[in-house]
Amino acid sequence: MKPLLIAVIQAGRNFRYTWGSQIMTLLTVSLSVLIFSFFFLIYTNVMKAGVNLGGDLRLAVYFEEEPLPEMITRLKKKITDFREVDKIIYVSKDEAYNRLSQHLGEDIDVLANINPMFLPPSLEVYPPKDLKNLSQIKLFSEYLTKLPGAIKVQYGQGWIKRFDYFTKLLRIIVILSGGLLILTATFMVAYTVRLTVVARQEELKILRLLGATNNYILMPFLLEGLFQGFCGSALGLLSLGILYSWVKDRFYSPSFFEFFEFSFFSHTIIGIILLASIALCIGGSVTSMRRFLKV
Amino acid sequence: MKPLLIAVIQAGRNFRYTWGSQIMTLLTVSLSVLIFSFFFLIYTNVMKAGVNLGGDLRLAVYFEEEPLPEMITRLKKKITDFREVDKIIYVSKDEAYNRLSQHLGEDIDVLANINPMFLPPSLEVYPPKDLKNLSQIKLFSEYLTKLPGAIKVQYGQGWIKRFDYFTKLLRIIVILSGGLLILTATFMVAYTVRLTVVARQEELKILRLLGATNNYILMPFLLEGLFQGFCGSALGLLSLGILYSWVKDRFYSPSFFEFFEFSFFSHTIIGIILLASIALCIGGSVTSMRRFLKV
Amino acid sequence: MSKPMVELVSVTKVYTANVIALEDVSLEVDTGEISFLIGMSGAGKTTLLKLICGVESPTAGYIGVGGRNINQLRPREIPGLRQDIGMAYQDFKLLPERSAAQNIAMSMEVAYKNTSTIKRRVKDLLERLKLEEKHDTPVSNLSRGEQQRVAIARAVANSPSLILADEPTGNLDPMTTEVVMDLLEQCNDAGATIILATHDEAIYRHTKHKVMKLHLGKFQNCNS
Amino acid sequence: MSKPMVELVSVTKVYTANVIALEDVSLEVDTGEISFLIGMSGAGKTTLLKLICGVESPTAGYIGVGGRNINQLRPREIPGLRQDIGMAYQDFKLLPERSAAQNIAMSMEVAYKNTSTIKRRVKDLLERLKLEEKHDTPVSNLSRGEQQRVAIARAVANSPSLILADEPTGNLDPMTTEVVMDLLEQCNDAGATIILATHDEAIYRHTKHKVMKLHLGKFQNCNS
Ligand SMILES: Nc1ncnc2c1ncn2[C@@H]1O[C@H](COP(=O)(O)OP(=O)(O)OP(=O)(O)O)[C@@H](O)[C@H]1O
Ligand SMILES: Nc1ncnc2c1ncn2[C@@H]1O[C@H](COP(=O)(O)OP(=O)(O)OP(=O)(O)O)[C@@H](O)[C@H]1O
Ligand SMILES: [Mg+2]
Ligand SMILES: [Mg+2]
Repeated sequence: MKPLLIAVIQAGRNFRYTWGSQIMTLLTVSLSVLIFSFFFLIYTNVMKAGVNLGGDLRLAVYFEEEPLPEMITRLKKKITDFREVDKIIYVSKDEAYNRLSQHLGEDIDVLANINPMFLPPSLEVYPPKDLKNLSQIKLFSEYLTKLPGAIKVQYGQGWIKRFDYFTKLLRIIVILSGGLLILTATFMVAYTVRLTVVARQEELKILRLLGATNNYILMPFLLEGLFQGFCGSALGLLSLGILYSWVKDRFYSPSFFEFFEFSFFSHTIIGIILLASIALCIGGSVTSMRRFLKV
Repeated sequence: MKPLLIAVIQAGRNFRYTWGSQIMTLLTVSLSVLIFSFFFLIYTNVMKAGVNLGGDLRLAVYFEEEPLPEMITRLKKKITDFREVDKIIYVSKDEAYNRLSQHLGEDIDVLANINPMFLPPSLEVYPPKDLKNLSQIKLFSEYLTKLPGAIKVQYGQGWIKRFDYFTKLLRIIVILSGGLLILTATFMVAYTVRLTVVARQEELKILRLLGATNNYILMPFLLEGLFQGFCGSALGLLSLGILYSWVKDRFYSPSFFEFFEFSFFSHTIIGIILLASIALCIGGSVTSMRRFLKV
Repeated sequence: MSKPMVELVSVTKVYTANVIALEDVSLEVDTGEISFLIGMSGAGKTTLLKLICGVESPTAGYIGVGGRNINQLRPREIPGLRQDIGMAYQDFKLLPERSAAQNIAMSMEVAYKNTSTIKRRVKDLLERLKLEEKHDTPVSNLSRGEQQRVAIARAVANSPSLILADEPTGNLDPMTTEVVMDLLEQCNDAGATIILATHDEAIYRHTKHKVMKLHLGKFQNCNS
Repeated sequence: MSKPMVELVSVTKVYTANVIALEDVSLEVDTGEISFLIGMSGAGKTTLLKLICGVESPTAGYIGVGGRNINQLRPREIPGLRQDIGMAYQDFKLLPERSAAQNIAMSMEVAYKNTSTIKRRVKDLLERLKLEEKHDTPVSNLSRGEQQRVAIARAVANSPSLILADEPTGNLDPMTTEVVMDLLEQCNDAGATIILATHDEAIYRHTKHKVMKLHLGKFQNCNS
């Protein structure tokens, strides 16, 4: 009879005798995978969220006088030399006035007695999506302030600062809780697997006394680890998927997801999580069993 | 000899024989309390954070023409009638011009050839700190738009909207992870306590056979639960305190805490957490032991 | 005539449909008596002893100990009954990591006996059973025969009025068997009623005491 | 003369400083022989058997089984040795939740025997030991004597060339003892060497086989 077949039979038999603790292990693995992947999902999405928020950023450089066209070209070059940007738009006094009147709409008459030339001309700089860090923005803005003829740079400093802190806070929370949770999950899986082995230590000792080879003892545990790692993490990922779509349905509003573009794991990452938890379960049992194999 | 003294001796003896699993239980309780209180702390502080952000809110109501002083008083009354506010400041055209020139500072000459009267007069409304909900702000703003003579209400809509979603997201994360974690913590404590009892089930059975009373069997477990619940949660809270002050030191910058006023638990809440975990540990062991008491 | 210490009337014990361990068994053991319970392996000896000390409950029939129906006791009365019955189990039921002394002490500790009394009694018993050197040895490190003696010591330690010894000499050589039997007889002299299940012919062959023989769950030609 | 199956030369086993279980013990058991190991409780019989099957290692001395020094085997050779030695432990070492049949099968399963062969052998052994009705009963639901027979059945199931039986009849009545002894003798006829530790005088009193007596860890006046 082939050893593998025997191992399968043995694993099946073991399951019949210890299904309670096996299901417990499976649930523990599921819960751990759920927790871990939940935070991983949030972490990756939060990191992206910062980028999206930064995408709306616009720095307006106001000038005292309308610069000459060739001056504008030079200014644009100076800016792009310092840092790559998405685009730069020149807004002349006229355009600024047009914009304001458009903005006011029906209330255009407010401007009736106003000199259309009172608004300063400006260069609107749209930084690239990856410029999301407050200190980088500050640096950029300081550079822009020093451009010849520039009198002021505006970019909603107050709000951006707040946003930056908010994002920072969110990251601290996500990282700390992630760390805490991964600690917990590892602890739980290690503990549960160890207990499963301890619960069967009597059986293992007897098998050793009867002359069982290492293979004979290890194989069923490997199969079990494979099974538990796979089913456990599949179950955990499935729960996360359900949770994810529930949250998406529940809190969905187009404007919400305009800012936070949440997305689920790619197939690759799902595969990696499955493999990692299988490896963890198998590694866990084999490590806790090592001392029995020496008897 | 007094039963209590015997129970203490017994508990001490049990500890000598099962210190491994007892320390495991203690650590589990600590970890669970740490996790739980960590999220509780974040939750309470995040709820407060929303309030502080709302505190900086200012709605500016622009008017076509400068209203007469008695009209201003009536407008103010209309506003306070609709909703309590912190303060309302009237900004006349002159003042608006002054502000702009102050704002521009040295660049005051930009305004040289501008009619100082081009800026519209406005009423600046500072809503109370508890107005932090986007829909409430919108409602308020709509009301303000309908004030006689008002042409426009401004309050940084875009940013506020974003903030609102951001806060919402943070709350979803905190609530979901909190739920997940409390589930995990409960599961862990229950599981560990059950395992401790199972590990000693042989001893309990023998004690029953020898004629031990329920009291004799229960007392040491009660003492153990007391000890583990107390030490475990104390350790958990201590770790949280250390983590808290580490984060505070590490990320401290005055402007950061201007927005997020983090604070630790009050003594009352610490007391409640301690008591709750003691009750949980004792309840847990007693529940898992019940079936042995029937033998 | 005094009331019988142990009284069984038409007791039947069915474990599972096809395992009828005892069938319509009646028996009476007087206070202060020593009785031997013999019979083939699987005849039901252990089952009978377990019924008497209330560890198993009968499928049918009456079991009285000290005149009380033990199957109608209230839950809070059971510990008292068990403290007054000393049972040496066939599989010992000792705690392997605890020392010999601690295992023996357990039966007195649950009765809230005085610590110094316990210590003295344990030491005395260990000496009598020639285990004085094993006082602090964990039971798992004792030889099987030594463990058996610890189990017997625990059964008699609390000076119960009824001692049930299930195969108390199965792992003992003839000399040690004698030591154990001496101890049990001394307990009997001190007033304890003893029921002793055994296979060891040497013990019961020439005895003056009652010998009851179980066969397939029923009594066979008891002498008396 | 054939090579001795078991050979001990000046073997000493010290558990802890003050527990010297065996002291300078030498012994030789020829292939196909039956030997009895007797001695008081605590004399070191179990220790001696455990040394022979390699469960304990000696403090000093040489132990040879089938001509090989078992304390110099490489780790991967140990399972093979153990499969070829059938030991019936004094404390049985059975798995309580598994059925009698499964417990017996274990010793053949670890040797990767054929399933149908295992089934046949288990059934045959249970019948011979009068346990055919207990085929599927969990061992924890068997009487002590029934468990003992399961332990013996497991020891002989894989047809080992060396059988070590530690007190195999301690929980058995004379009739069942005879059944067990018949089984062991059959194994012996089939070529197995047997060492049997026992207290039961009835077994070894009139035997023609070698009787070795241990006393406080040393051999005393062996007959041969
Ligand atoms: N818990 C149980 N569940 C099912 N059957 C049982 C249980 N305990 C004992 N039996 C069966 O009841 C019968 C009597 O068992 P008991 O232990 O009373 O025998 P015994 O006379 O003590 O035998 P031994 O001398 O071998 O100890 C046996 O056939 C046994 O298999
Ligand atoms: N694991 C151990 N650790 C320490 N001492 C031990 C251990 N096992 C046995 N001993 C001691 O070694 C001595 C011999 O034990 P052993 O089990 O060999 O005796 P035995 O002849 O089999 O006795 P019995 O007839 O009672 O089974 C005893 O004094 C025992 O207490
Ligand atoms: Mg019995
Ligand atoms: Mg022995």
